[in-house]
Amino acid sequence: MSDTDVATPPATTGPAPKRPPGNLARAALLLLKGRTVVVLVILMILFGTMSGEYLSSSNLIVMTKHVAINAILAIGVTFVILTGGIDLSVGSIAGLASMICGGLLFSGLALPGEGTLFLSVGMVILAGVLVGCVVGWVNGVLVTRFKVAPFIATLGMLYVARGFAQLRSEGGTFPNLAGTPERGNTGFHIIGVDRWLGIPVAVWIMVLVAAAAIVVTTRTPFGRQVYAVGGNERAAELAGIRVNRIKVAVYAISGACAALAGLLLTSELGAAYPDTATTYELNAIAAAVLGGTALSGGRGTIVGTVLGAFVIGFLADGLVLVGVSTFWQSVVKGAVIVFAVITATAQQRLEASLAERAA
Amino acid sequence: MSDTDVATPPATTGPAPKRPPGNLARAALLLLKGRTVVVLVILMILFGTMSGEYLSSSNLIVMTKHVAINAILAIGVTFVILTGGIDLSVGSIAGLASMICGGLLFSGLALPGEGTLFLSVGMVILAGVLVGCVVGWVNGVLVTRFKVAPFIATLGMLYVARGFAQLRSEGGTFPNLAGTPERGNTGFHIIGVDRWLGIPVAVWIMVLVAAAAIVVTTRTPFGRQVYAVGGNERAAELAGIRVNRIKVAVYAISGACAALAGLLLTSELGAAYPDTATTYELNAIAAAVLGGTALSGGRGTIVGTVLGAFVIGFLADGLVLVGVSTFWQSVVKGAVIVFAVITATAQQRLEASLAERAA
Amino acid sequence: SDSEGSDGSDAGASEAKSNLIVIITPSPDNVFFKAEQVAADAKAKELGYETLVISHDDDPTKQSQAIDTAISRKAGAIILDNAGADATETAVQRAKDAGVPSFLIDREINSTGIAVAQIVSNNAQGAALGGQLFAEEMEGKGQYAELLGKETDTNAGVRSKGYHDVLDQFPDLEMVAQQTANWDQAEALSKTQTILQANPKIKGIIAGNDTMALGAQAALDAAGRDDVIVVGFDGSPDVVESIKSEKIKATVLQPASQIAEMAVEQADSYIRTGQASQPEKQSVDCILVNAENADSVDNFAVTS
Amino acid sequence: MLTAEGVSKNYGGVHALRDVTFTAHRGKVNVLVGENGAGKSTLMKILCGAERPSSGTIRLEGEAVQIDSPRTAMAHGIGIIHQELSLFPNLSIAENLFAGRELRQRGFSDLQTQRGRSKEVLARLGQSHLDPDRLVGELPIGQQQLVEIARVLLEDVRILIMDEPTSALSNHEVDILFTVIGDLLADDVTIIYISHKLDEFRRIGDHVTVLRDGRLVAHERMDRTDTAWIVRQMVGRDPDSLFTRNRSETGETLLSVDGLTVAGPTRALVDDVSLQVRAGEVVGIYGLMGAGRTELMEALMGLRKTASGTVAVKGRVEPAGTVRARLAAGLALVPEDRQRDGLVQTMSVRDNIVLSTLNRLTRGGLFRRGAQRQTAQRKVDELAIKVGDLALAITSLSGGNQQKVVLARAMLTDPVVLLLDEPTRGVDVGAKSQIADLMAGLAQAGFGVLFISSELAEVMAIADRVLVMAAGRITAEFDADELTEEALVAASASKPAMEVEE
Ligand SMILES: Nc1ncnc2c1ncn2[C@@H]1O[C@H](COP(=O)(O)OP(=O)(O)OP(=O)(O)O)[C@@H](O)[C@H]1O
Ligand SMILES: Nc1ncnc2c1ncn2[C@@H]1O[C@H](COP(=O)(O)OP(=O)(O)OP(=O)(O)O)[C@@H](O)[C@H]1O
Ligand SMILES: O[C@@H]1[C@H](O)[C@H](O)CO[C@H]1O
Ligand SMILES: [Mg+2]
Ligand SMILES: [Mg+2]
Repeated sequence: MSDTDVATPPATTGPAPKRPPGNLARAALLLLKGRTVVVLVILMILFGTMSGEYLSSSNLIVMTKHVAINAILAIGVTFVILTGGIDLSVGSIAGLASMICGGLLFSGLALPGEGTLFLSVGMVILAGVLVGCVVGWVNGVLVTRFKVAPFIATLGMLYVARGFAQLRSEGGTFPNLAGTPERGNTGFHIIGVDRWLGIPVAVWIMVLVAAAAIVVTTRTPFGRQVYAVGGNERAAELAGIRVNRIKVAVYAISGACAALAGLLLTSELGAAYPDTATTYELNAIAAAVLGGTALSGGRGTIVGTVLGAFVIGFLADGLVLVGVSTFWQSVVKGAVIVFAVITATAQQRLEASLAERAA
Repeated sequence: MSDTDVATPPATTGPAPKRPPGNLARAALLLLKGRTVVVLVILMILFGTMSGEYLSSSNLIVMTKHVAINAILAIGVTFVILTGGIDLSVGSIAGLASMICGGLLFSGLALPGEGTLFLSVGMVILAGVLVGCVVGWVNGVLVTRFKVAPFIATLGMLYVARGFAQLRSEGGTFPNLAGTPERGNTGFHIIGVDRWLGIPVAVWIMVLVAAAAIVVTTRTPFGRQVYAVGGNERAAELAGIRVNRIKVAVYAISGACAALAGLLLTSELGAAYPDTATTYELNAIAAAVLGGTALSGGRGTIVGTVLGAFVIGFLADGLVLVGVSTFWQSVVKGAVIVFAVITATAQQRLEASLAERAA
Repeated sequence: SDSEGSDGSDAGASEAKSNLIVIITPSPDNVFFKAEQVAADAKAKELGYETLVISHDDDPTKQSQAIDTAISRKAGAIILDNAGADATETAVQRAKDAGVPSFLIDREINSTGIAVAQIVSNNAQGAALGGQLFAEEMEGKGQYAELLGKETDTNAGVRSKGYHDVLDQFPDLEMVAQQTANWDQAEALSKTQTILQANPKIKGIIAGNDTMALGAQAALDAAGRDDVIVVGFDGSPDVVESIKSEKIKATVLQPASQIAEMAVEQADSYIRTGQASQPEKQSVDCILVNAENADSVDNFAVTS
Repeated sequence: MLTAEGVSKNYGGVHALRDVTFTAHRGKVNVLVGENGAGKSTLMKILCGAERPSSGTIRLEGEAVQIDSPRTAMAHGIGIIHQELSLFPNLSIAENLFAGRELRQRGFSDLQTQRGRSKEVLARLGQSHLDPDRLVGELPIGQQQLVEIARVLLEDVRILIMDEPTSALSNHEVDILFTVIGDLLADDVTIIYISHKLDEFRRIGDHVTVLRDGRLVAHERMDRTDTAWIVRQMVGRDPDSLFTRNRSETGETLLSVDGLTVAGPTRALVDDVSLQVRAGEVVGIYGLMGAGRTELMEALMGLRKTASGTVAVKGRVEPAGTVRARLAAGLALVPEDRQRDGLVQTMSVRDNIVLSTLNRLTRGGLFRRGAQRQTAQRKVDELAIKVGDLALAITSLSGGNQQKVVLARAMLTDPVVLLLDEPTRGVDVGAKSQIADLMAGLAQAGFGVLFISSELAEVMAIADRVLVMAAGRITAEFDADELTEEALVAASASKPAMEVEE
């Protein structure tokens, strides 16, 4: 796909047309670089004027909570895309984790012989994230050891994980995850329902995940190696980077994030159903792309991805809030995605031509 | 993605390990090449023994009819994948076409001023396919002229087309497409419901589409150029092949096939609803991949794709028929997809080592 | 439940009177829900309210976010046809805590005291009617199949039970297949096709709702089987048409529009008085629709 | 007669061509020579519409023509055999030959005729045994190059460009090609012929044009020139003034390779190679393209599986054979193709330099503030890399400076022995001598240096000792004082080399 990817090196698109040198171009470039922010701001002003509530702190908080889920998914996916891969299975992984934890809380762990064991909420959450991690790891192994294209490997996993999610309850819902004191498994609602300092815990979690991801991608060797693998795998190999390890790692990270997102959803609903987060993978990938992550790998930032998630979320909620037919949502969303990528290409071209003039 | 793609040329995976020469390897290769058939046969034997009905002619016919829809979608998508692209929008295009035609048949075309115009069924179908063609063309333009990665361009279109499908009826269903004699628009049921020589018309249509596609891919310059573009785009450029035209064309073809499939679905159901064929794109891609089409482009056959569609369809129906929990379906499907690709890689390796010995 | 009502009222009263009613239903691609939306919307406007119509497509997550929106908009009331009993309660509770009262229609939830009202059609009584007529049409014997609705929807269970309370009394009626088609027309189509394969001798299909009945009928048409009795549930216009053209035998009409209007009226009085005018659990009887009275049916109501 | 007037071409920061005015005489063989990276291929790409010039005009028989795509070039009767094979591995030979101009019959492909014509043209190239239906991907690159040649023979071209058409051909195949060229000349076809093989192009050339560092430096009738003249024009000055020779004392043996063999598609790519590199020594490997030198380097670095043989650094055998292990053992490779194997194009200059040694720049798992910049800056100063801002994209640097960046990364791993594959390919003359100085400097600093070069003048000037490779084997070894061009050329073309791809 990379041939026509946003990251296409300008060289292959022939000599860039000469432009009048200087500030105008630079200004345009600046605008393009910050396009996600620009779009977000425009959205907020637009909807803000259309509906009084839109910018009310209470609504902003609610919208941010909705964003949190997709943002966490998208952050995980970003790691994968940065290496030049793709992860279509995150939605299903979220669903699987949701059902696993739902089961653990609702009906516990049937022990061989005597009775059933109920884990504490902390343990349950840990279990869920672990499951996501393992499923992601399997994706990674398929991609590296068995040389299956990421698209296929994770497409297969999309079906498999969803299937297991449904099998966990034969398609049913785990209705009540409140738990009971005597079972010592109360408090699952905390992560999805409760607030701390007036901000939903889910949002705090997103902030933590984002912060961690930012540090990892920008301040650690691992993060840099992720970019290197995506930028030029052969060069990475020659530079002594363990390419396969890096790849497996990013899929595991993506799986873990997906699971976490699934748990937040579940906690918010107070019930676990097998279709949790169906097709969320598309939203997550969309957010990453909107944020400027290139599917060809090597380019992109966590901050961008989070902004992308905000654009998608604030757009959707805004349209609902002002009572625009919800059907326009998908139209607008699709248009915005494509538009964002087109501007990304524009940016690349502009940068290239500026570089050329600089030389 | 191509780095780990099934089509990775053996050269880059390092010199293939030496194996004891000879027939065993060749036999294995033969088996691998025919794997889709092999899997299909195994499935039929398996389910045949489990349920008497499975291999009854009537059941085979029904299953084949189910296959027809996905096969037609997959054939279109195969063209795109052969050029190294991807089309995620086929499901939505099918839905859009369904709603357009549903509207034309149910409420007709509101003319400026006097009354509404009702087109004949033939015209309606033509209109639907045309719409698909145009939407596909837009995909192609985004990919070629605006250099948007196929994954993104068609992801955006996935949302946009679906949105318009819903907007066409504000989410509602066009319940009755029978038409009336006085309106001269009866007979839409023919393509989806009726039979000819005991075989559903839908199946005949699939056969026609497949035949046409086979001829085009194997016997026309255009077809070979599609393979050329997917095999080595730069070289195609240098060989004077109009790469962009080819690309636009394949997306248009894919769109047209998608629309056709959508109409068959609609005719069979006797009603048009906006969610027609949601997520079918995944099934279509899966079928192509199962049939041995490489996502990196240049490798694959229509026959393979059709076989892939048969495997997926016969598997799903079989599981239902023998009363296996439907949830196992997704698990098995996912596993089969991944497995198929792993064997594809195995085939490539084997071929390489054989070629090496031949030389 | 009164005490519950007044609880809500304190919360409600503490807010400035809101002029917004939020209507949340499953996807309008099922006419039944379209009718609910239209009726509720019209009634609310008639009573001078501003409305916001959202469909959750039977996705509890979407529903939860829609309810968040209602809360943000400080809605006076929520009219809700929910996305599954179990996955709904938390969200409705959240609305209540925020002082936004919910009026459930069509589908119940398992606990009381969270919503101000739960107005549903009498599914048990309706199912009895449908089952009775199905048994008669089948002449008390032969193979039949049942298409179940969404497991997460209490109506699915209630109706199935209602059917069987009648049908199981006929020893010669044999159910050879029972599959869920999730209220979905397309799914009903393919499920019926496979059922027909496994059981060619089938004489009747009884469906939990009308969209599934239509799907089943489509499958029968495709298979050229005009000898199979189909009975649905809802009384949707499309099925009524089908009955007139002697395809589907009968359906059980739910007064969808009426229920929606009732909910809006009660919401209105609650907003004004801060009091629940009716007990929480309310049910409206259903009416059997077949060839006899099909002509007098219009938009989920019998205009005799 | 074809003329390119005042043609210039920039790639990002790289000036591939600077105001070149080139003339190809009608019905003659116009030879174009120049060192690697001189701009030959770029000029040809412009003539055949594969690239558009940044400025300049092209004239056919006097009048200016707009060649903006391969199609228009073909329309003007210009055909080209590209240096880097541009074939479709997934298609058959016949389909490759007719790709883009398939024969039609009532709209359908006329596969029958295509096969027939393919067999003819293959026979013309002495490949009658090749089945036109075979997949090109299965052919050894020697035969792939012949397919590439056959492609143009099928068009009726008036101007035929051949960019290093013989790089993977055996001498026998080369002879066949030359007879074909003879026929073409008889039909008044103009030929532009690019090659690095002096003996070869002196055999058939009528005119010779020399490019250096993107500029046209000489144009002459072949019979008015001699080898020395051509080499002088190519290199620009007397080789020895250009390159500083390493004069340092040689010490202990740092790298010793014993019986190294790499299996290959057709034959061993590296065939039982043994060699030593001592401290303070600069060892060159000379050979024709396809000799297996890159494979040797890649095997040393752990990039290729070795069938047999041992690699010992500082007397300790390194068994693991992974890139990391070899890096740790003290080897570092600067690859031949920096775009493909060296640079991470999406990264900045700084990030490219420190890529191999990230873990040294951390405290508590996180990068130390400024550590990367300081480290990178130190190397930039040390190697005099021309770059304004370390944060600039690597692609904005010129070829030579890009090469130095890769070198800087390698040196940061504190190697004992540096492996340099064509370190001066595609860099301008100035940068060349700088890189040569660096190599000498490294030797003085006690490193061992093993480098590949295809340029006679260069190896002869820089290396203390030269190993010659042909067809995967080491066919000769010379000390600097006993070196002669003739000896080198002879050894590189020795018997095995002729067997390549046969
Ligand atoms: N696509 C490209 N992007 C950036 N730089 C390029 C590109 N193609 C060529 N160059 C640079 O342009 C210069 C000339 O390259 P060119 O291939 O024309 O040299 P050449 O004379 O053909 O060398 P050789 O003898 O190795 O083929 C080199 O410095 C090369 O690095
Ligand atoms: N992809 C390939 N498939 C088959 N044979 C190959 C391939 N690449 C190289 N070879 C063969 O392997 C041998 C070594 O090739 P290579 O060009 O790397 O040698 P080299 O001496 O490094 O050439 P150069 O000096 O141009 O780097 C040659 O016989 C070549 O034909
Ligand atoms: O009662 C409604 C209708 O039957 C609808 O058709 C499906 O959902 C049920 O809850
Ligand atoms: Mg060249
Ligand atoms: Mg080499």
